Amino acid sequence: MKIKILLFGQLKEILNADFIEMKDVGDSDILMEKLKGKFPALTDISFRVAVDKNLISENIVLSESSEIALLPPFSGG
Amino acid sequence: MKIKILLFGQLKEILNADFIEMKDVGDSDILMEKLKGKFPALTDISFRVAVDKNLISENIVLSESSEIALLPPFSGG
Amino acid sequence: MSDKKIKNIFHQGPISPSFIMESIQKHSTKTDIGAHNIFLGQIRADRKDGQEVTAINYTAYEDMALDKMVEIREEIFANYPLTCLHVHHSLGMIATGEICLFVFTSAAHRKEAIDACETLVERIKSELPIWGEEIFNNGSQTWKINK
Amino acid sequence: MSDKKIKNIFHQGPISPSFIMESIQKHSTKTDIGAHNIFLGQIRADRKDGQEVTAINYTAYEDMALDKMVEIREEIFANYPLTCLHVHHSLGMIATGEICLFVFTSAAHRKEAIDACETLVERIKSELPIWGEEIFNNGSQTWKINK
Repeated sequence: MKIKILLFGQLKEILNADFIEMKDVGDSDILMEKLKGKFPALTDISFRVAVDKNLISENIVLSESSEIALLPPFSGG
Repeated sequence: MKIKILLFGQLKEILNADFIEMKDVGDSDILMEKLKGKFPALTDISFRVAVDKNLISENIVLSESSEIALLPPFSGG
Repeated sequence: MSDKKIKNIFHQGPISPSFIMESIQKHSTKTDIGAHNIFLGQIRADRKDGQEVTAINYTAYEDMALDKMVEIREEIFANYPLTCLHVHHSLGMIATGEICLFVFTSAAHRKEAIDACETLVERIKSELPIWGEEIFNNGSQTWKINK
Repeated sequence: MSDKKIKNIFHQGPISPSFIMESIQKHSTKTDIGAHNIFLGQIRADRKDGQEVTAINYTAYEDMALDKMVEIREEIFANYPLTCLHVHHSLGMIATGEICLFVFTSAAHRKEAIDACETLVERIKSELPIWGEEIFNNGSQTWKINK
Protein backbone atom coordinates (compact mmCIF):
# COMPACT_ATOMS: atom_id res chain seq x y z
CA MET A 1 0.00 0.00 0.00
CA LYS A 2 1.36 3.38 -1.07
CA ILE A 3 0.07 6.58 0.45
CA LYS A 4 0.31 10.10 -0.96
CA ILE A 5 0.99 12.88 1.51
CA LEU A 6 0.31 16.51 0.59
CA LEU A 7 2.75 19.15 1.83
CA PHE A 8 1.98 22.79 2.59
CA GLY A 9 3.72 26.02 3.56
CA GLN A 10 7.19 25.66 4.91
CA LEU A 11 7.07 21.87 4.55
CA LYS A 12 7.04 22.19 0.76
CA GLU A 13 10.27 24.12 1.03
CA ILE A 14 11.92 21.82 3.55
CA LEU A 15 11.13 18.64 1.62
CA ASN A 16 11.38 20.46 -1.73
CA ALA A 17 8.18 18.83 -3.03
CA ASP A 18 4.42 19.37 -3.26
CA PHE A 19 3.79 15.85 -2.01
CA ILE A 20 5.63 12.70 -0.97
CA GLU A 21 4.71 9.02 -1.10
CA MET A 22 5.22 6.47 1.67
CA LYS A 23 4.79 2.70 1.69
CA ASP A 24 3.45 0.43 4.43
CA VAL A 25 1.93 3.02 6.72
CA GLY A 26 -1.14 1.37 8.18
CA ASP A 27 -1.95 4.09 10.64
CA SER A 28 -0.98 7.66 11.44
CA ASP A 29 1.40 6.74 14.26
CA ILE A 30 3.41 4.54 11.91
CA LEU A 31 3.29 7.33 9.33
CA MET A 32 4.79 9.85 11.76
CA GLU A 33 7.51 7.46 12.84
CA LYS A 34 8.49 6.64 9.25
CA LEU A 35 8.30 10.28 8.16
CA LYS A 36 10.64 11.44 10.89
CA GLY A 37 12.99 8.53 10.14
CA LYS A 38 13.12 9.36 6.45
CA PHE A 39 13.14 13.16 6.85
CA PRO A 40 14.97 14.14 10.03
CA ALA A 41 14.23 17.82 9.26
CA LEU A 42 10.61 17.12 10.28
CA THR A 43 11.64 16.60 13.90
CA ASP A 44 12.61 20.29 14.10
CA ILE A 45 9.40 21.80 12.77
CA SER A 46 5.96 22.00 14.31
CA PHE A 47 3.18 20.59 12.12
CA ARG A 48 -0.14 18.80 12.34
CA VAL A 49 -1.60 15.98 10.25
CA ALA A 50 -4.95 16.15 8.45
CA VAL A 51 -6.68 13.01 7.20
CA ASP A 52 -9.51 13.59 4.74
CA LYS A 53 -9.34 17.32 5.53
CA ASN A 54 -9.72 16.92 9.28
CA LEU A 55 -6.96 17.49 11.79
CA ILE A 56 -6.30 14.28 13.71
CA SER A 57 -5.67 14.24 17.43
CA GLU A 58 -5.21 10.50 17.94
CA ASN A 59 -3.99 7.51 15.97
CA ILE A 60 -6.12 6.73 12.93
CA VAL A 61 -6.10 3.88 10.38
CA LEU A 62 -5.00 4.96 6.91
CA SER A 63 -5.93 3.56 3.51
CA GLU A 64 -4.73 4.23 0.00
CA SER A 65 -7.76 6.48 -0.54
CA SER A 66 -7.04 8.62 2.52
CA GLU A 67 -6.17 12.26 1.75
CA ILE A 68 -3.26 12.95 4.04
CA ALA A 69 -1.67 16.36 4.52
CA LEU A 70 1.07 17.81 6.71
CA LEU A 71 0.20 21.31 7.92
CA PRO A 72 2.63 23.78 9.51
CA PRO A 73 1.11 26.39 11.87
CA PHE A 74 -1.51 28.47 10.03
CA SER A 75 -0.81 32.09 9.23
CA GLY A 76 -3.74 33.36 7.17
CA GLY A 77 -5.35 36.77 7.43
CA MET B 1 -31.41 89.67 31.76
CA LYS B 2 -32.80 87.67 28.81
CA ILE B 3 -31.46 84.23 27.98
CA LYS B 4 -31.75 82.35 24.68
CA ILE B 5 -32.39 78.62 24.89
CA LEU B 6 -31.76 76.35 21.90
CA LEU B 7 -34.20 73.51 21.28
CA PHE B 8 -33.45 70.18 19.60
CA GLY B 9 -35.19 67.05 18.39
CA GLN B 10 -38.64 66.45 19.74
CA LEU B 11 -38.50 69.66 21.82
CA LYS B 12 -38.56 71.76 18.65
CA GLU B 13 -41.79 70.06 17.74
CA ILE B 14 -43.36 70.28 21.17
CA LEU B 15 -42.58 73.98 21.62
CA ASN B 16 -42.91 74.63 17.86
CA ALA B 17 -39.72 76.73 17.79
CA ASP B 18 -35.97 76.47 17.19
CA PHE B 19 -35.29 78.46 20.35
CA ILE B 20 -37.09 80.28 23.16
CA GLU B 21 -36.14 83.26 25.32
CA MET B 22 -36.59 83.53 29.09
CA LYS B 23 -36.14 86.48 31.44
CA ASP B 24 -34.75 86.56 34.98
CA VAL B 25 -33.18 83.12 35.12
CA GLY B 26 -30.06 83.54 37.25
CA ASP B 27 -29.22 79.88 37.45
CA SER B 28 -30.19 76.58 35.88
CA ASP B 29 -32.52 75.52 38.71
CA ILE B 30 -34.56 78.69 38.27
CA LEU B 31 -34.51 78.12 34.52
CA MET B 32 -35.97 74.62 34.89
CA GLU B 33 -38.66 75.79 37.27
CA LYS B 34 -39.70 78.66 34.98
CA LEU B 35 -39.57 76.49 31.89
CA LYS B 36 -41.87 73.86 33.35
CA GLY B 37 -44.20 76.59 34.61
CA LYS B 38 -44.43 78.23 31.20
CA PHE B 39 -44.45 75.00 29.16
CA PRO B 40 -46.24 72.24 31.10
CA ALA B 41 -45.53 69.84 28.19
CA LEU B 42 -41.89 69.79 29.34
CA THR B 43 -42.84 67.95 32.53
CA ASP B 44 -43.82 64.92 30.42
CA ILE B 45 -40.65 64.59 28.37
CA SER B 46 -37.17 63.49 29.35
CA PHE B 47 -34.43 65.96 28.46
CA ARG B 48 -31.07 67.26 29.67
CA VAL B 49 -29.66 70.78 29.75
CA ALA B 50 -26.35 71.79 28.17
CA VAL B 51 -24.61 75.04 29.09
CA ASP B 52 -21.84 76.13 26.74
CA LYS B 53 -22.02 72.72 25.06
CA ASN B 54 -21.55 70.72 28.25
CA LEU B 55 -24.27 68.68 29.91
CA ILE B 56 -24.87 70.00 33.42
CA SER B 57 -25.42 67.72 36.39
CA GLU B 58 -25.84 70.33 39.12
CA ASN B 59 -27.09 73.90 39.47
CA ILE B 60 -25.01 76.42 37.52
CA VAL B 61 -25.07 80.22 37.31
CA LEU B 62 -26.26 81.53 33.93
CA SER B 63 -25.38 84.74 32.13
CA GLU B 64 -26.66 86.39 28.98
CA SER B 65 -23.66 84.99 27.09
CA SER B 66 -24.33 81.40 28.16
CA GLU B 67 -25.23 79.02 25.31
CA ILE B 68 -28.09 77.03 26.75
CA ALA B 69 -29.70 74.04 25.02
CA LEU B 70 -32.42 71.52 25.89
CA LEU B 71 -31.54 68.05 24.66
CA PRO B 72 -33.95 65.11 24.41
CA PRO B 73 -32.42 61.59 24.60
CA PHE B 74 -29.86 61.13 21.81
CA SER B 75 -30.60 58.78 18.94
CA GLY B 76 -27.73 59.11 16.48
CA GLY B 77 -26.14 56.29 14.51
CA MET C 1 -1.33 60.80 16.59
CA SER C 2 -4.24 62.79 17.99
CA ASP C 3 -4.81 66.24 16.55
CA LYS C 4 -6.85 68.96 18.18
CA LYS C 5 -8.25 70.56 15.05
CA ILE C 6 -11.97 69.99 14.84
CA LYS C 7 -12.93 67.71 11.98
CA ASN C 8 -16.47 67.91 10.70
CA ILE C 9 -18.06 64.51 11.05
CA PHE C 10 -21.38 65.52 9.50
CA HIS C 11 -22.47 64.74 5.95
CA GLN C 12 -25.62 66.09 4.39
CA GLY C 13 -27.44 63.02 3.05
CA PRO C 14 -26.44 59.33 2.98
CA ILE C 15 -22.86 58.07 3.02
CA SER C 16 -22.16 56.44 -0.34
CA PRO C 17 -20.28 53.15 -0.83
CA SER C 18 -17.91 55.01 -3.15
CA PHE C 19 -17.02 57.44 -0.36
CA ILE C 20 -16.19 54.41 1.81
CA MET C 21 -14.14 52.91 -1.02
CA GLU C 22 -12.11 56.11 -1.38
CA SER C 23 -11.53 56.22 2.35
CA ILE C 24 -10.20 52.63 2.33
CA GLN C 25 -8.09 53.37 -0.76
CA LYS C 26 -6.37 56.32 0.95
CA HIS C 27 -4.96 54.00 3.61
CA SER C 28 -2.93 51.88 1.19
CA THR C 29 0.03 54.25 1.58
CA LYS C 30 0.04 53.80 5.37
CA THR C 31 2.06 50.62 5.48
CA ASP C 32 2.25 50.51 9.28
CA ILE C 33 -1.42 49.45 9.22
CA GLY C 34 -2.21 45.74 9.51
CA ALA C 35 -5.91 45.86 10.36
CA HIS C 36 -8.91 48.04 9.61
CA ASN C 37 -12.29 47.80 11.29
CA ILE C 38 -15.32 49.51 9.78
CA PHE C 39 -18.76 49.89 11.28
CA LEU C 40 -21.66 51.00 9.09
CA GLY C 41 -25.11 51.96 10.30
CA GLN C 42 -27.82 51.32 7.71
CA ILE C 43 -31.44 52.53 7.90
CA ARG C 44 -33.65 49.56 8.76
CA ALA C 45 -37.24 49.22 7.54
CA ASP C 46 -38.61 48.69 11.04
CA ARG C 47 -42.33 47.97 11.42
CA LYS C 48 -44.45 49.56 14.12
CA ASP C 49 -48.25 49.29 14.35
CA GLY C 50 -48.47 47.97 10.79
CA GLN C 51 -46.46 50.87 9.36
CA GLU C 52 -42.95 50.60 7.92
CA VAL C 53 -40.05 53.04 8.33
CA THR C 54 -39.12 54.56 4.97
CA ALA C 55 -36.46 57.03 6.19
CA ILE C 56 -34.86 58.62 9.22
CA ASN C 57 -34.44 62.40 9.34
CA TYR C 58 -31.28 63.23 11.35
CA THR C 59 -30.58 66.55 13.06
CA ALA C 60 -27.81 67.45 15.51
CA TYR C 61 -26.55 70.10 17.87
CA GLU C 62 -23.53 70.26 15.59
CA ASP C 63 -21.24 72.55 17.60
CA MET C 64 -21.62 70.48 20.74
CA ALA C 65 -21.29 67.18 18.82
CA LEU C 66 -18.02 68.29 17.20
CA ASP C 67 -16.62 69.45 20.56
CA LYS C 68 -17.59 66.13 22.12
CA MET C 69 -16.09 64.24 19.20
CA VAL C 70 -12.72 65.95 19.77
CA GLU C 71 -12.82 64.71 23.37
CA ILE C 72 -13.83 61.16 22.34
CA ARG C 73 -11.15 61.07 19.63
CA GLU C 74 -8.45 62.07 22.12
CA GLU C 75 -9.58 59.47 24.65
CA ILE C 76 -9.67 56.73 22.01
CA PHE C 77 -6.15 57.59 20.84
CA ALA C 78 -5.00 57.62 24.47
CA ASN C 79 -6.48 54.17 25.11
CA TYR C 80 -5.77 52.32 21.86
CA PRO C 81 -2.59 52.39 19.72
CA LEU C 82 -4.39 53.40 16.52
CA THR C 83 -2.86 54.67 13.31
CA CYS C 84 -5.99 56.68 12.52
CA LEU C 85 -9.72 56.92 13.01
CA HIS C 86 -12.52 58.47 10.99
CA VAL C 87 -16.16 59.13 11.83
CA HIS C 88 -18.89 60.28 9.45
CA HIS C 89 -22.54 60.77 10.39
CA SER C 90 -25.37 61.74 8.07
CA LEU C 91 -27.74 64.66 8.57
CA GLY C 92 -31.09 65.09 6.82
CA MET C 93 -33.35 62.48 5.30
CA ILE C 94 -31.74 59.04 4.91
CA ALA C 95 -33.85 56.35 3.21
CA THR C 96 -34.03 52.69 4.27
CA GLY C 97 -31.07 50.73 2.91
CA GLU C 98 -28.85 53.82 2.91
CA ILE C 99 -25.86 54.30 5.20
CA CYS C 100 -26.05 56.94 7.95
CA LEU C 101 -22.94 56.16 10.04
CA PHE C 102 -19.39 55.21 8.99
CA VAL C 103 -16.80 54.55 11.71
CA PHE C 104 -13.33 53.50 10.54
CA THR C 105 -10.37 52.54 12.76
CA SER C 106 -6.92 51.35 11.67
CA ALA C 107 -4.06 49.89 13.69
CA ALA C 108 -0.99 47.70 13.37
CA HIS C 109 -2.88 44.76 14.90
CA ARG C 110 -6.47 43.57 14.74
CA LYS C 111 -7.42 43.65 18.42
CA GLU C 112 -6.81 47.40 18.77
CA ALA C 113 -8.69 48.28 15.57
CA ILE C 114 -11.66 46.07 16.52
CA ASP C 115 -11.91 47.18 20.17
CA ALA C 116 -11.45 50.87 19.38
CA CYS C 117 -14.15 50.74 16.71
CA GLU C 118 -16.67 49.10 19.03
CA THR C 119 -15.95 51.65 21.79
CA LEU C 120 -16.27 54.51 19.31
CA VAL C 121 -19.63 53.29 18.01
CA GLU C 122 -21.01 53.00 21.55
CA ARG C 123 -19.76 56.45 22.51
CA ILE C 124 -21.10 58.05 19.32
CA LYS C 125 -24.54 56.58 20.01
CA SER C 126 -24.66 57.54 23.67
CA GLU C 127 -22.74 60.83 23.81
CA LEU C 128 -23.25 62.79 20.60
CA PRO C 129 -26.27 65.12 20.53
CA ILE C 130 -27.89 63.71 17.39
CA TRP C 131 -31.56 62.92 16.90
CA GLY C 132 -33.28 60.65 14.43
CA GLU C 133 -36.93 60.96 13.52
CA GLU C 134 -38.38 57.87 11.91
CA ILE C 135 -40.64 58.56 8.92
CA PHE C 136 -43.27 55.89 8.18
CA ASN C 137 -44.92 55.03 4.88
CA ASN C 138 -48.24 56.57 5.98
CA GLY C 139 -46.43 59.85 6.68
CA SER C 140 -46.44 59.49 10.48
CA GLN C 141 -43.27 60.17 12.46
CA THR C 142 -41.77 59.03 15.75
CA TRP C 143 -38.60 60.03 17.52
CA LYS C 144 -36.10 57.19 17.59
CA ILE C 145 -34.67 56.15 20.97
CA ASN C 146 -31.26 54.43 21.12
CA LYS C 147 -31.12 51.15 22.99
CA MET D 1 -30.08 31.63 6.92
CA SER D 2 -27.16 29.22 6.65
CA ASP D 3 -26.67 27.47 3.34
CA LYS D 4 -24.61 24.35 2.84
CA LYS D 5 -23.30 25.09 -0.63
CA ILE D 6 -19.59 25.72 -0.54
CA LYS D 7 -18.69 29.29 -1.40
CA ASN D 8 -15.19 29.96 -2.58
CA ILE D 9 -13.55 32.43 -0.21
CA PHE D 10 -10.27 32.62 -2.15
CA HIS D 11 -9.26 35.45 -4.46
CA GLN D 12 -6.15 35.40 -6.58
CA GLY D 13 -4.35 38.64 -5.75
CA PRO D 14 -5.32 41.55 -3.50
CA ILE D 15 -8.90 42.49 -2.60
CA SER D 16 -9.65 45.84 -4.21
CA PRO D 17 -11.50 48.71 -2.49
CA SER D 18 -13.93 48.69 -5.42
CA PHE D 19 -14.79 45.04 -4.73
CA ILE D 20 -15.53 46.05 -1.12
CA MET D 21 -17.65 48.97 -2.36
CA GLU D 22 -19.71 46.68 -4.58
CA SER D 23 -20.20 44.26 -1.72
CA ILE D 24 -21.51 47.07 0.52
CA GLN D 25 -23.70 48.40 -2.29
CA LYS D 26 -25.41 45.02 -2.77
CA HIS D 27 -26.73 45.16 0.80
CA SER D 28 -28.80 48.31 0.27
CA THR D 29 -31.76 46.21 -0.83
CA LYS D 30 -31.70 44.20 2.41
CA THR D 31 -33.71 46.60 4.52
CA ASP D 32 -33.80 44.33 7.57
CA ILE D 33 -30.11 45.21 8.10
CA GLY D 34 -29.30 47.95 10.60
CA ALA D 35 -25.58 47.35 11.12
CA HIS D 36 -22.61 46.12 9.11
CA ASN D 37 -19.19 45.29 10.49
CA ILE D 38 -16.21 44.93 8.19
CA PHE D 39 -12.72 43.72 9.04
CA LEU D 40 -9.90 44.23 6.57
CA GLY D 41 -6.43 42.75 6.84
CA GLN D 42 -3.77 44.89 5.16
CA ILE D 43 -0.16 43.85 4.48
CA ARG D 44 2.08 45.67 6.95
CA ALA D 45 5.65 46.72 6.13
CA ASP D 46 7.09 44.96 9.18
CA ARG D 47 10.83 45.33 9.83
CA LYS D 48 13.00 42.42 10.91
CA ASP D 49 16.78 42.53 11.18
CA GLY D 50 16.93 45.78 9.21
CA GLN D 51 14.88 44.38 6.34
CA GLU D 52 11.34 45.44 5.45
CA VAL D 53 8.44 43.27 4.31
CA THR D 54 7.42 44.15 0.76
CA ALA D 55 4.78 41.45 0.23
CA ILE D 56 3.24 38.29 1.64
CA ASN D 57 2.79 35.26 -0.59
CA TYR D 58 -0.32 33.33 0.51
CA THR D 59 -1.01 29.68 -0.19
CA ALA D 60 -3.72 27.43 1.21
CA TYR D 61 -4.95 23.87 1.45
CA GLU D 62 -8.02 25.14 -0.37
CA ASP D 63 -10.29 22.09 -0.18
CA MET D 64 -9.82 21.76 3.55
CA ALA D 65 -10.17 25.52 4.12
CA LEU D 66 -13.47 25.63 2.24
CA ASP D 67 -14.81 22.62 4.17
CA LYS D 68 -13.79 24.26 7.43
CA MET D 69 -15.33 27.55 6.36
CA VAL D 70 -18.71 25.82 5.82
CA GLU D 71 -18.52 24.56 9.40
CA ILE D 72 -17.50 27.97 10.78
CA ARG D 73 -20.24 29.71 8.78
CA GLU D 74 -22.89 27.36 10.17
CA GLU D 75 -21.70 27.83 13.74
CA ILE D 76 -21.63 31.62 13.38
CA PHE D 77 -25.20 31.64 12.02
CA ALA D 78 -26.26 29.35 14.86
CA ASN D 79 -24.74 31.66 17.49
CA TYR D 80 -25.52 35.13 16.09
CA PRO D 81 -28.72 36.38 14.44
CA LEU D 82 -27.01 37.60 11.27
CA THR D 83 -28.63 38.59 8.00
CA CYS D 84 -25.54 37.53 6.06
CA LEU D 85 -21.79 37.07 6.22
CA HIS D 86 -19.06 37.14 3.60
CA VAL D 87 -15.40 36.12 3.78
CA HIS D 88 -12.73 36.73 1.14
CA HIS D 89 -9.06 35.78 1.49
CA SER D 90 -6.30 36.49 -0.99
CA LEU D 91 -3.93 33.92 -2.48
CA GLY D 92 -0.62 34.71 -4.19
CA MET D 93 1.63 37.72 -3.81
CA ILE D 94 0.03 40.63 -1.93
CA ALA D 95 2.12 43.81 -1.62
CA THR D 96 2.35 46.01 1.48
CA GLY D 97 -0.62 48.37 1.69
CA GLU D 98 -2.86 45.93 -0.17
CA ILE D 99 -5.81 44.10 1.38
CA CYS D 100 -5.58 40.32 1.89
CA LEU D 101 -8.64 39.61 4.08
CA PHE D 102 -12.20 40.97 3.92
CA VAL D 103 -14.73 39.78 6.51
CA PHE D 104 -18.22 41.29 6.34
CA THR D 105 -21.11 40.67 8.74
CA SER D 106 -24.58 42.23 8.70
CA ALA D 107 -27.38 42.10 11.25
CA ALA D 108 -30.44 43.99 12.44
CA HIS D 109 -28.50 45.36 15.42
CA ARG D 110 -24.90 46.42 15.96
CA LYS D 111 -23.87 44.07 18.76
CA GLU D 112 -24.51 40.93 16.73
CA ALA D 113 -22.70 42.22 13.63
CA ILE D 114 -19.69 43.38 15.67
CA ASP D 115 -19.37 40.26 17.84
CA ALA D 116 -19.88 37.85 14.93
CA CYS D 117 -17.23 39.64 12.87
CA GLU D 118 -14.66 39.49 15.64
CA THR D 119 -15.33 35.78 16.23
CA LEU D 120 -15.10 35.09 12.51
CA VAL D 121 -11.75 36.87 12.17
CA GLU D 122 -10.29 34.91 15.10
CA ARG D 123 -11.54 31.60 13.71
CA ILE D 124 -10.29 32.35 10.19
CA LYS D 125 -6.82 33.11 11.57
CA SER D 126 -6.62 30.08 13.84
CA GLU D 127 -8.57 27.40 11.95
CA LEU D 128 -8.13 27.88 8.20
CA PRO D 129 -5.13 26.10 6.62
CA ILE D 130 -3.59 29.18 5.01
CA TRP D 131 0.09 30.13 5.03
CA GLY D 132 1.76 33.46 4.48
CA GLU D 133 5.39 33.81 3.49
CA GLU D 134 6.81 37.26 4.14
CA ILE D 135 9.00 38.58 1.33
CA PHE D 136 11.65 41.15 2.35
CA ASN D 137 13.21 43.89 0.27
CA ASN D 138 16.54 42.03 0.10
CA GLY D 139 14.73 39.02 -1.36
CA SER D 140 14.83 36.93 1.83
CA GLN D 141 11.71 35.14 3.02
CA THR D 142 10.27 33.98 6.34
CA TRP D 143 7.14 32.05 7.17
CA LYS D 144 4.67 34.21 9.05
CA ILE D 145 3.33 32.93 12.37
CA ASN D 146 -0.06 34.12 13.64
CA LYS D 147 -0.14 35.55 17.14
